[in-house]
Amino acid sequence: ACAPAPTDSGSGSNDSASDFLPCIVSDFGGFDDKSFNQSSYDGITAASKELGVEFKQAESTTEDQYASNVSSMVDQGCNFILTVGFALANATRDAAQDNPDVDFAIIDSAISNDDFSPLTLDNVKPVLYDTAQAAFLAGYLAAGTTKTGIVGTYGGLQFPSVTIFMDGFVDGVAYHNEQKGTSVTVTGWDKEAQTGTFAGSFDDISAGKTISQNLINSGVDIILPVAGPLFQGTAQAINDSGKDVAIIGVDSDLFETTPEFGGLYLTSVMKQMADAAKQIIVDAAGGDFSSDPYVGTLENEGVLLAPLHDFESKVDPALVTEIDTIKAAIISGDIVVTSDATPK
Amino acid sequence: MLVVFGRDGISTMRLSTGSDLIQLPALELPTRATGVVITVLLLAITLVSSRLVYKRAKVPVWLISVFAFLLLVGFLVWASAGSTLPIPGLLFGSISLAVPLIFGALGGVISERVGVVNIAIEGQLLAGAFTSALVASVTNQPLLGLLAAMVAGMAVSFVLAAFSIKYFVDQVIVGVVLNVLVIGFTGFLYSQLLAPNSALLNQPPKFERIHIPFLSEIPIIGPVLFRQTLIVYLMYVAVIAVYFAVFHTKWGLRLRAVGEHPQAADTVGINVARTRFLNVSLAGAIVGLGGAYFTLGSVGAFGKEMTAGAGFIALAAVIFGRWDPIRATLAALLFGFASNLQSVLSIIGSPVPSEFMLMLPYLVTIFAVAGLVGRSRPPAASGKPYIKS
Amino acid sequence: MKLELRGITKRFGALIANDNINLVIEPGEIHALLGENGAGKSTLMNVLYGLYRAEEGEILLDDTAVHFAGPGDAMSAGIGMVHQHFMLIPVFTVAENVMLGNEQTKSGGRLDLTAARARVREISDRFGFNIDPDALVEDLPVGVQQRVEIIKALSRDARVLVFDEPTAVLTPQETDEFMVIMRQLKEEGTSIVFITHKLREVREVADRITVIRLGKVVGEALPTASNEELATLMVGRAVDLTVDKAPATPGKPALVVKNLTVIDPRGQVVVDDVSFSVAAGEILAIAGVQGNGQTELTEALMGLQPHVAGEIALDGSSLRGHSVRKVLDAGVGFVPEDRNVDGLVASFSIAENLMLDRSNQEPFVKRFNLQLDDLKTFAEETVKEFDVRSQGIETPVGRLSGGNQQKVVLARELSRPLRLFVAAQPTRGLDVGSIEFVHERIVATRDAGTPVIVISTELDEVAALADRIMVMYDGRVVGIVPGDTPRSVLGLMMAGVAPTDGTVPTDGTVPTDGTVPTDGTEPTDAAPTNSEPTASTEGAAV
Amino acid sequence: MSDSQVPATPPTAPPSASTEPRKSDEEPGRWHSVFREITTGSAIISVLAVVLALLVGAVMIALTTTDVQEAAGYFFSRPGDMLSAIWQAVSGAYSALFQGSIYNFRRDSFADGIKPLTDTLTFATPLIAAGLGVALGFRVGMFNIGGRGQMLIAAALGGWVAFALDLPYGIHLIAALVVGVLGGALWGGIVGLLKARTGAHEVITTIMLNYVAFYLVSYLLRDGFLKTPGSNNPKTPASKPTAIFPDLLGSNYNLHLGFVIVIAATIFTWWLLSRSNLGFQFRAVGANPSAARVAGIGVQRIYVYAMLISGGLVGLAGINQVLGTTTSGFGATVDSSIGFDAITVALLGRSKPWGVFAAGILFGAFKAGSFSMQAAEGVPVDIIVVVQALIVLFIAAPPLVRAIFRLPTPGAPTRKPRLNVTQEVTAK
Ligand SMILES: Nc1ncnc2c1ncn2[C@@H]1O[C@H](COP(=O)(O)OP(=O)(O)OP(=O)(O)O)[C@@H](O)[C@H]1O
Ligand SMILES: Nc1ncnc2c1ncn2[C@@H]1O[C@H](COP(=O)(O)OP(=O)(O)OP(=O)(O)O)[C@@H](O)[C@H]1O
Ligand SMILES: [Mg+2]
Ligand SMILES: [Mg+2]
Repeated sequence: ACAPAPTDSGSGSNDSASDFLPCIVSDFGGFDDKSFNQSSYDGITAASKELGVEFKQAESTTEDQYASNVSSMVDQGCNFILTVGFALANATRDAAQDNPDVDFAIIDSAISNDDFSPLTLDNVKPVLYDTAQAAFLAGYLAAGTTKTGIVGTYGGLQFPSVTIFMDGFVDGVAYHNEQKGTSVTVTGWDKEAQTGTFAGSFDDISAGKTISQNLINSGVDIILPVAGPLFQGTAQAINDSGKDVAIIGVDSDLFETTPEFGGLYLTSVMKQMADAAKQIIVDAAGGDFSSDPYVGTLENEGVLLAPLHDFESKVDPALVTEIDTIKAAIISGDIVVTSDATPK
Repeated sequence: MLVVFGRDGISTMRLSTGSDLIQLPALELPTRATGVVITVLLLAITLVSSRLVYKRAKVPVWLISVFAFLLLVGFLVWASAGSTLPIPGLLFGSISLAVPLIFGALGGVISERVGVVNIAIEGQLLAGAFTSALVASVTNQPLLGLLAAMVAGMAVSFVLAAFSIKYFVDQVIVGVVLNVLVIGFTGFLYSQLLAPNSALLNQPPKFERIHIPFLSEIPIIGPVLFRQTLIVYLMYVAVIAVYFAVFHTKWGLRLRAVGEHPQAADTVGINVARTRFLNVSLAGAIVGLGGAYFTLGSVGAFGKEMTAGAGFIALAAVIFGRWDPIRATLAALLFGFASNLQSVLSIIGSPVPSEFMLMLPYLVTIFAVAGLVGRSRPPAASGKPYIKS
Repeated sequence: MKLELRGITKRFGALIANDNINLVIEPGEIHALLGENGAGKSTLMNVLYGLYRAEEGEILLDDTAVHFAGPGDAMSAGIGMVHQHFMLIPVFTVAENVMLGNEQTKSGGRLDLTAARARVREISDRFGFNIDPDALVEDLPVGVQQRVEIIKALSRDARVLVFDEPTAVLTPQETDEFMVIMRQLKEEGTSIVFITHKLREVREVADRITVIRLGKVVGEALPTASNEELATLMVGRAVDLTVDKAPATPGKPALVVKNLTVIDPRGQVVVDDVSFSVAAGEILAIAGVQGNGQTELTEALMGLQPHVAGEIALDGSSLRGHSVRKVLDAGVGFVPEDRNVDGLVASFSIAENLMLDRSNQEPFVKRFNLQLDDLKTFAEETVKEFDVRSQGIETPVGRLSGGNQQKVVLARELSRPLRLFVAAQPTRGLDVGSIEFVHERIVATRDAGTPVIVISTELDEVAALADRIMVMYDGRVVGIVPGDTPRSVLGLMMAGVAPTDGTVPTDGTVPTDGTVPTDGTEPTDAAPTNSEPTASTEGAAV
Repeated sequence: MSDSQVPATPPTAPPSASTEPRKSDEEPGRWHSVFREITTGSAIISVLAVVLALLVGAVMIALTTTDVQEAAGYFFSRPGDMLSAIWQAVSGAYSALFQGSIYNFRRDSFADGIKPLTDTLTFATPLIAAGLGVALGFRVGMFNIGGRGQMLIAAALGGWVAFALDLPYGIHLIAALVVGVLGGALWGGIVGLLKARTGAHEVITTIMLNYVAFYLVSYLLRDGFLKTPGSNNPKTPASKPTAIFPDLLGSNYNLHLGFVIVIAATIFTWWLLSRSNLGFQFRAVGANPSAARVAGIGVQRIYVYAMLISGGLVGLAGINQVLGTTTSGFGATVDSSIGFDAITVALLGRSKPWGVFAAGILFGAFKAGSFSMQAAEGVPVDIIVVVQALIVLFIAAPPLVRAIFRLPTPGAPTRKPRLNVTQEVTAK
């Protein structure tokens, strides 16, 4: 508390860009959900730092707040509003229609009319991810790495943005079985029947732990938790079990974001939301906003597999090469990864 | 039912974990045959008890228990047709899920027994979880975290006590509001303080598992009960201590007297307000321990609203357990078991949609309360302020 | 020990409950406190016991001033109190209740229940109580609970004992035994303050009498004073202590009960094959020690008991198995035994309580709407008629005194057309003035041609009201005898001894059918003899 | 209470209303008691309670604002900076609260400026409806924590009518409304039935049924009749325009017919509780079930009726969301935790219909104001939650507020305290 007081002149920073005001509205989970809200928030933070502008934020805690949060952002004079999650699609659409001079981008969703027909608006950019592609690679990697021959996954709630990971993962494992004649099984998700194991929430970390314990008990040695912060429960379950079990993270590279469990991450299935969000905002500030949907794929590196980090030495380099080949095949369209949940 | 929907195959029950000294062979049961046997037994019991009911005699509790047990075994065998059910894992997970519920329920029992309705269990758990994570991270001492959790639970209780005992505010109001308040405060501090500095403030050291010599080698129950963390052992102690104290000590006698008939307690020289104050605070401390379990015993970091309604389930366990520490513990265990069972079943592959599996523990509780417990009588003065002239 | 209260003044808000009261209790005396409901007796005693703190005045024990911060202090100074409303924990055992606040513990802080049991047995033997220390208090009859209270006080070696209306819930035998105990205590040197509304008891046992009215001492009296003198002193006006009652003119049997058996939720037979009938215009009193099936009998009549066998017919149509609603609609008026629990909703206003059992029909309800204006008019008239003293019909009944609360119940039941009136313990805890009023109303109901059943454990009341008396013991009818049967016979019957040598009919179940009791002048004789289809002969044997 | 000094006045009398929130003696003398509350300073207490809570909120706001934190860094060299930073943060936040919930001075016309007030009423609508349901339960002696489940079922069933059926204007709306209310009633009725039949405690069953409803609706959204054809998102289609509550003040304002319906519901609940015979029986059962039974009231049946109506009112909140607020399709969290907020609203309104109405509007104002507070000043939502909770707490404890502001305790207590509010031992 004894630091010298700043001089007044510097406080305004560069006024040139300051009439651009980017804003963000979260889904519930909030900006520290260690998941897509947080990634998007990181994106807008990075963008505003680069642009040297302030930004405004609103967290939604309940479903009836979406519309008001978005419209109060409009009231605040935001020029660009980033909304996070499919749940905000209609709120975004309505606000966009009422305020044609404000630009919007929505993470993980397209927008549609009330009769579900797809809708494009000049001032809304949907940001979508074909996550199954990256999850496919993760599945292949897991199948090639597992020692017990059983890999597992579970979700928070059965949402498409969750099951798309699980679908890709299952297909990747199946592809490995097909190619290598292995018989690795996936516990926790049945792609055909679309049934599986879910924690029932995205906050109950201990539920994540319990499920993971049960997965480990049934012989699983690689787990893909698709449930926001619940992966922390998985990590604890692994530590408690004393067994050699690995986690595959989702959304961001968990090795970077939650380093305390570093040794457990085989890899992460990343959706590069922060990068995308940042880029879109910077573009918008420069007057280059476009409403064309952005679809993150392996090709444009919107989705990708994180580095192996600590597992580098433990994974067969041949497997890594195969994965690169598969990646190329997916990009070229030789392998088509499908999921009911793939954005259309 | 089991016969009708009989599934063919072998149901395997794994009874030992890999690290047990005494390895029990896995139990392999032919699904259909076991189903038939159990159904016959169940029918027999039903017949016997309906005759008893007809004769206006009471159906003995053990018979009901045997019935419930057989039903459960039958269900497990049916559900695990063609796959393996790890029994120790199933039970271990049940306990893990039940630990915070049990602490919560114990606190609830004490508080209601002394005449103060404790709707604020959820808040006490959450406060305990938050504080223990923070303190243990900063000091790097899980024990201090535990202590801090007790203090935090007590602090919440203290507000409950002060408002309801000193200012005669409706206890339900205070409880409900306290939950909201704690959710708000911890959420606020989490996003302002813990999340930005998580390496420093939200990485508490966890308690290690302690294997108790000999006991932990008992088949089935050893790995389940005696390879736990300190908090779980504390829970065993707490259950027994609370039971003993409530029913066999001077403290408990006075506590119950105040909760049943405060004026009568007053007339024999017991200070009603003080007794309530102390015990409500104590209850908060116990619930706080349950909160610490989330962060120091189970998942190792605080997360927003991480108690996810456990306090309300604990409240249900208090009522379900008829304000008795042992019964409330059993109720919490039943809930833990049902929750874990659904997760195990969904993992070994259940054809039922996940949402219906997730409903299971709640439906089980409703059936248990409606079918087995029925009407229960709370402590007579619970929820009522005592106003002296 | 000598006890002196000097200038005690206690206010509740604006109300002065005790106004400069002076009272001296000499060592080893029984000092009776008399006063009508709300006079301030209990308040004074609560001040003495440290439960209330007086605004003014002081308490002296053996001429030294003492300060009690709470009952604990009073107890350790040697004061014990048996409260008007029992201060027992229903779900505790006798031993636990007795030891509460005064616990002995063994190693490890365990309660020493053995010592407590021994203590209970010791005291209970001393007075011949015969109490099981391990019985749950809620399972005990009130009379026994009363003894538990006494044991509780004595177990702490009280040298001044306050009894606040201990006899209100006791049977005559129990009352007599209680007086013996009081004398015994007095012999042992204990000073006793005895509060009661029953003048007979006062004159029998008290050494001195102080009368309180409206919070002030209005006089002292000696036990030799007459009932009338005491009553006048208490109430401030002359009270008619005997009920003016013309001989009954019974009509046809209106209520006919045959072979009624009631099984309680625990599976016990609590009313066992009971048969009797009540004629229009007569009062049948059902006497008996509390807990011998009278309560369940009335509940069975009202449709409040689930397992009932036998027949109940009112004016020829069956009532058995009907809901309470239907029984009430059939014209049965009911004054329950415990007005606080079953009779009144304390937080409701007088007016609302007056319509409580007519909550679904005219005149107070029309097409789901409460008719508040009608209710208001009705309530104002009724309150005037029944002399309910209050600040208005909107006063919550919880704020009325016991006597006025009872009047509200009576007013409600008697202000609709009745074909049967059942009143259980209609004057429990009331002062003489209120009793007089209640009795008058019951007799007036009879005289209007309504059959009346009065359940009472109070022999004075039974004697004052009954045209015929049915005595119950252990769920059965011991006998049905004329209204003027001597107390001694009734007392024996209440202990289960059936009357012998023809003083009463052994098949007295249906006396109106003309079986002539041999005991002279029963009003029942005048009953017409044609109405009883079957003369039942069972039911009277013990 | 242990000093031997004799106090001149009896120990503080509890304010009658706060110790007896479920008592029934208010209706006839309502205006009288309103008058009395104002004259004895109850209204002042409420105002002060709000002030107190806002003060605590102010401290939290000050702590979180970066400007303040920065200024604290050089507090000793220039303390004024910090103070002014605090002042700016706090006054900014609260003026945003005001402008978001009552009147926005920055707008040009009155018509625009008053929009926040209409938003307040819009947000208050479901809170009032659900609060009435919970309050009704309280009056019958039942604690309905099942608002979440009842709202969800109401929204699911009524919502289905609203998006799946094609019906003419008016009829469609009424059908959806009725089905929604019936859905809530059904879910509440189960609780009543279980209590009446088996004695199962409603606290347990309502909590459990919340979860059951949540998972049920989640399933239906994913794979059942609530699923949007052609979309994978667990969200229903939008309600058809024929079923949507018309706007009350034109399309510029969000306020819709739901508010009028809720006023009607408040009147209905008031009528039910204090003017109808069923309500009379409700109150009797709530205050003394055994006396009610002896007076011929079917207590078990009353439990069922009460939960049906309570659930129906909460269901009204649920269907209001679907037809009025989130008309473009809803998910499994459409209840927006209103079921829980309703408990606080009911308690703050002392379980009286118009009290609930007022409390609902207060909470609606907080909700409406919180958006601009968050958006304009970056005040974390949690602070608003804390402030709300504190207000309730302080309003419920007038002696505390008096003590803090050193107000005199009101003269002679209007109602004498009972020695013991607990029941007396029943002699039997
Ligand atoms: N706790 C209390 N609060 C307010 N007023 C009270 C309280 N207790 C008693 N009173 C008032 O004090 C007066 C005296 O009551 P008290 O109970 O002492 O009467 P009592 O003489 O014992 O009557 P009873 O014969 O009916 O027992 C009554 O008028 C009553 O209204
Ligand atoms: N909250 C209250 N406000 C005002 N007066 C009260 C209150 N509670 C009790 N009283 C008064 O206290 C007095 C004593 O109460 P209590 O319950 O002992 O009645 P009681 O007259 O003794 O009845 P009973 O003789 O039937 O036992 C009553 O006269 C009643 O008016
Ligand atoms: Mg008295
Ligand atoms: Mg009395």
